[in-house]
Amino acid sequence: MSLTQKLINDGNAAVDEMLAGIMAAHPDHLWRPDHAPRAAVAKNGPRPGKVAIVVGGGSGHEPTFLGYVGKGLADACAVGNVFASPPPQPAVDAALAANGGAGVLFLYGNYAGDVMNFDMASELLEMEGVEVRTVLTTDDIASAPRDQREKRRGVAGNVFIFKAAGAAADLMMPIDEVERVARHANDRTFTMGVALSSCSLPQTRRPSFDLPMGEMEIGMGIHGEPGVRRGPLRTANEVVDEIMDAILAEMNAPAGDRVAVLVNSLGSTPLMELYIMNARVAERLRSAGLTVHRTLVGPYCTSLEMAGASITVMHLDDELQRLLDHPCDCAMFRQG
Amino acid sequence: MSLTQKLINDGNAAVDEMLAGIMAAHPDHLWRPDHAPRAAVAKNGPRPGKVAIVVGGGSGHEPTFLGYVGKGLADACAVGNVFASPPPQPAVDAALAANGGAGVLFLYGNYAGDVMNFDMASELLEMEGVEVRTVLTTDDIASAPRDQREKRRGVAGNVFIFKAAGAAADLMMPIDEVERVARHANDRTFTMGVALSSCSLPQTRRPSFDLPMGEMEIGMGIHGEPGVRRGPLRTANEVVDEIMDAILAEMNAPAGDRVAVLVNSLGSTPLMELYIMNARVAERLRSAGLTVHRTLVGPYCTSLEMAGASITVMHLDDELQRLLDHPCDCAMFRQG
Amino acid sequence: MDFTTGDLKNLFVAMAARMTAERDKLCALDGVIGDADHGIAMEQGTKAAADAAQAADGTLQDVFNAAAKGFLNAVGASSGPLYATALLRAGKAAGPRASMPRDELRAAIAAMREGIAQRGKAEPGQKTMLDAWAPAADAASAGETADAIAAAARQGAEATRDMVAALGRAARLGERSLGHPDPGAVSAAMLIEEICSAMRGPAS
Amino acid sequence: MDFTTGDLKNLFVAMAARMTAERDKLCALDGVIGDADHGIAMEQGTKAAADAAQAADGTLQDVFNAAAKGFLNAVGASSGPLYATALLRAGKAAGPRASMPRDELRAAIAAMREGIAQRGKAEPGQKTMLDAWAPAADAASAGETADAIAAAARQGAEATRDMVAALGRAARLGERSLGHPDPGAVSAAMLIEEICSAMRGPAS
Ligand SMILES: Nc1ncnc2c1ncn2[C@@H]1O[C@H](COP(=O)(O)OP(=O)(O)O)[C@@H](O)[C@H]1O
Ligand SMILES: Nc1ncnc2c1ncn2[C@@H]1O[C@H](COP(=O)(O)OP(=O)(O)O)[C@@H](O)[C@H]1O
Ligand SMILES: [Mg+2]
Ligand SMILES: [Mg+2]
Ligand SMILES: [Mg+2]
Ligand SMILES: [Mg+2]
Repeated sequence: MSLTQKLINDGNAAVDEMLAGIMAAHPDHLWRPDHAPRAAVAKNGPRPGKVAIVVGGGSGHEPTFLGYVGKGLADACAVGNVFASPPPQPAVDAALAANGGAGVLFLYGNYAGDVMNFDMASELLEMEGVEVRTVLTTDDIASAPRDQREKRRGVAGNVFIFKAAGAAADLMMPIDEVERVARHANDRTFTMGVALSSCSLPQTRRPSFDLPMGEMEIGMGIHGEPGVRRGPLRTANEVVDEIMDAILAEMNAPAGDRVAVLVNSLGSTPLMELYIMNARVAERLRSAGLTVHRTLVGPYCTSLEMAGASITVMHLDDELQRLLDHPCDCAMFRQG
Repeated sequence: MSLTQKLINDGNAAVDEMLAGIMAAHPDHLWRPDHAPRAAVAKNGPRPGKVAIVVGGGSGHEPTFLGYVGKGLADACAVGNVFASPPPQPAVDAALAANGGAGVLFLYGNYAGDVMNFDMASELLEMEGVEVRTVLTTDDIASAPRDQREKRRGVAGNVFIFKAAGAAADLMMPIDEVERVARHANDRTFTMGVALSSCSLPQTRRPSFDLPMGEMEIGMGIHGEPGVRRGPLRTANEVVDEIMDAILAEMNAPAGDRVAVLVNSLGSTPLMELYIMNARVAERLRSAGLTVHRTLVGPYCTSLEMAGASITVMHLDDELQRLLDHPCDCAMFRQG
Repeated sequence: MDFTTGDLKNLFVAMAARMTAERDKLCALDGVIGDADHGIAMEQGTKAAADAAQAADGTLQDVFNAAAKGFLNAVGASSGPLYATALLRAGKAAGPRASMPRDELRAAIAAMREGIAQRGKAEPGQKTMLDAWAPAADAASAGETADAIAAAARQGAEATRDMVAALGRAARLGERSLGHPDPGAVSAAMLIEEICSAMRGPAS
Repeated sequence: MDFTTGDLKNLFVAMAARMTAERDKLCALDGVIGDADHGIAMEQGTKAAADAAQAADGTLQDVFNAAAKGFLNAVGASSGPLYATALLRAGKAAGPRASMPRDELRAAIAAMREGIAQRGKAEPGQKTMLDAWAPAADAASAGETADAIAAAARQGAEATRDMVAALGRAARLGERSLGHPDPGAVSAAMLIEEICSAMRGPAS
């Protein structure tokens, strides 16, 4: 079988070369501490008295996580290998570089590997006298039943959750408050996705899984992990309806409430398809009596070149709405 | 042969459904005149005394063209079918909606179909007493020899050229000046791309062309038109070197000059690969003695789900640099 | 039996049916040297032309004009302005009449060729649809039979295989365009076949 | 003949060679119920462990510690903390000695199992690498032969086929994880084979 088509040099060097290219492109937004090539820190943002938001995870989800480092959002990021949690050291380096003396919030998706590595980083930081809190994102409603929310994965909802927590920290809220906001944002954020093709790792350049033409994987994660079930590929409206049925049931929002929406590409699904989906998402929310306060559409949280999409809905309240509206200026995301 | 995997409803309705989804997502940025569903106009931007920048072309290149409509950039856009120039009417509608009495600049890529349709629109507008100028973008250096620059295609360089002209208009320059800026920006913008896979139209859902694994198409357009030649797929650095050799030779910039760079995905090539390419682009520019003033990396001008990438370099002078730095606020692109 | 506005409306319906049937073939031809959408443009354009013609009242010219506008607005692309201009010219040739002798469809073919050449700033030999329309128009103007006109169009389309494109998307391909017929010329020959079939009179 | 720091360094080299050879197979297994990268993690981790071990001076414990740190920093992921903790525990078991009786590799296996169970908060039966390490450690603690320990590990890995995953990525699959072996258990059995082979003494 031939290798998948990629513009890379050496699969093992892909993450480090990507980082070099990111630093070359965004010198006004990002820097890396000496001797910590896998930690990226916001040029603007971290400051004395401010809680440091440190995000991170495996590579291959760009612009998540690096792209959300910047003023008003995350302060620093620990970068792992492709689909692999970073080891503790970059998380420690990122936290120390961003630390403003008001505590550090580790905020990342709920995966076994990330939890083990970030927990080790927390222990190391606490040994250095840095106060560390951890909030895991668990927005993927397809990844565990409702009564086991804490077992769910964190996926594209990261964008809204990071945004809310980042704004809270930028507003100089104390660590207790920032942690509360992050948990609250996570509690009110719901995502579900479908995959239409596999991705392939740069090291192997083989499809991570087989997905025959004409089929889709429902409840797909963002690492090529299988979803809940496989079924025939259906129309955009049918797919949106299945996802929105699930999200609306979970969210259980009374008519009149406001939401934020993210229609996200898993990689190779183009904007045309995402906007076709969004037309239906908007229709479904309207008929549920909900007001869309903000819509993001595009590749915000990806799985390399996987085809597919996810829909995220954040159930807003006044606080979350204000935090989402707060300006931010990151290498790959700007607002306000 | 089975159909390509797409999240759509009906191929023939794809463009109109996409537009519905765009309008639902970006009500603060875009509106459509009644009875002109294929014309999108900036909510903020067009105003009395300001030259109206009207861009347009086929669909399937999102965020080009619609995404660049907004304050500080284009004022309106005419939307065609997939890979098909819009007919004259939406261009007329877009121009009339954006017209501030200071003239209209039609600014679009050089394709036979677009030229015929926009020229018909110009005639119709002139009959209504609206002054119309036209500037064609011709940045694709692979599409004709250097001495036939006027025959070249307009591709991802559109982003920089639209940006410069849009800023000039936003600064209330008169139509002669805006036209001059657009031509000047086009003259100094150079793009070349490669494709690693075909795309497929929503109506047929068949690959537009065959590209065997292990090969790439060099000098690819943004509609699936074949490039200059086909060759074995090479490493990112080799591909970048071939493109940069061609661009640097054309651009012929003395050491010490400044440039803007766009490393663009044709659709399914993910950020990881683009940033790996950018690491090499930055290296090549540095060793040519050139300073990178600004770098954009991402899917800025696409061909549906085609895999591949293009590199655009704009050779800056003080004026172009100032215009690129000018703020803009569009549905799919923000700056400043 | 004269060629009436009703016959003209039927001709557009026949063209639309033909383009629907040939859509994927035309897209595949366009995929080789263009952007793979020519079949879609022709299907949508002829369908819109047929619908607009159907809804039109008035003379042959009115019906041609309505069809032109329908084609143009549905399609854009290259085919839109080219065929819209062609149909406007054909309408002018047919004039404000309720019907005309079937023979005068020859003049319509010649007028269409003129419209395309003018709108596209095209000449024969540049590997475009004109390479089917021009020989067909020459045969029509020379008073040849419907069969001969259709054959001239088909041969013209076939001959584009050996041309290097000088206009349109394929012009960027240079020598790589050799060996493949021009999709616009192939669809043109099909449309001309439909016109020639109308020229022969209604199937009895 | 005792097991020296040199032997330990060789063991890490052997593990790295084994993981390089098995990389694609392990990735394919991980692709079915995980994210297809387990072979990469194990290849990179064992290579970094071997390199760090090679560069380390000092006792068995020092070499184990260096390997642990090398593995962890190269990999992260799930395997990184699990094997780093396992290797630190093995180092503690081996202690600050220049060498030890080869038999004491049994204690190292038992220590590694403890480290993994503790770091992963794992129990046998949850379809993880522990399902290879636990039976191997039990066999080792019971004083069984190298062959028997390796066989226990392989059987443990094979038995994960019939388990529903309760930890790690595959836990989200529920019943869909049935019928496929856990990649971490499969690679664990391979590493245990390499340890058992070192336990038998150098090939003469
Ligand atoms: N300037 C021109 N004059 C005449 N015919 C042209 C010209 N440019 C393009 N064509 C014709 O148009 C055809 C392509 O039509 P179509 O695929 O519908 O449009 P597009 O090229 O915009 O995708 C070509 O095959 C060619 O026959
Ligand atoms: N909590 C845990 N305890 C023990 N082993 C685990 C745990 N979580 C995951 N594993 C093991 O890790 C393996 C996956 O490793 P790897 O693919 O390298 O990491 P990741 O899942 O982060 O991609 C699984 O097959 C399983 O054996
Ligand atoms: Mg992984
Ligand atoms: Mg086209
Ligand atoms: Mg075409
Ligand atoms: Mg894995």
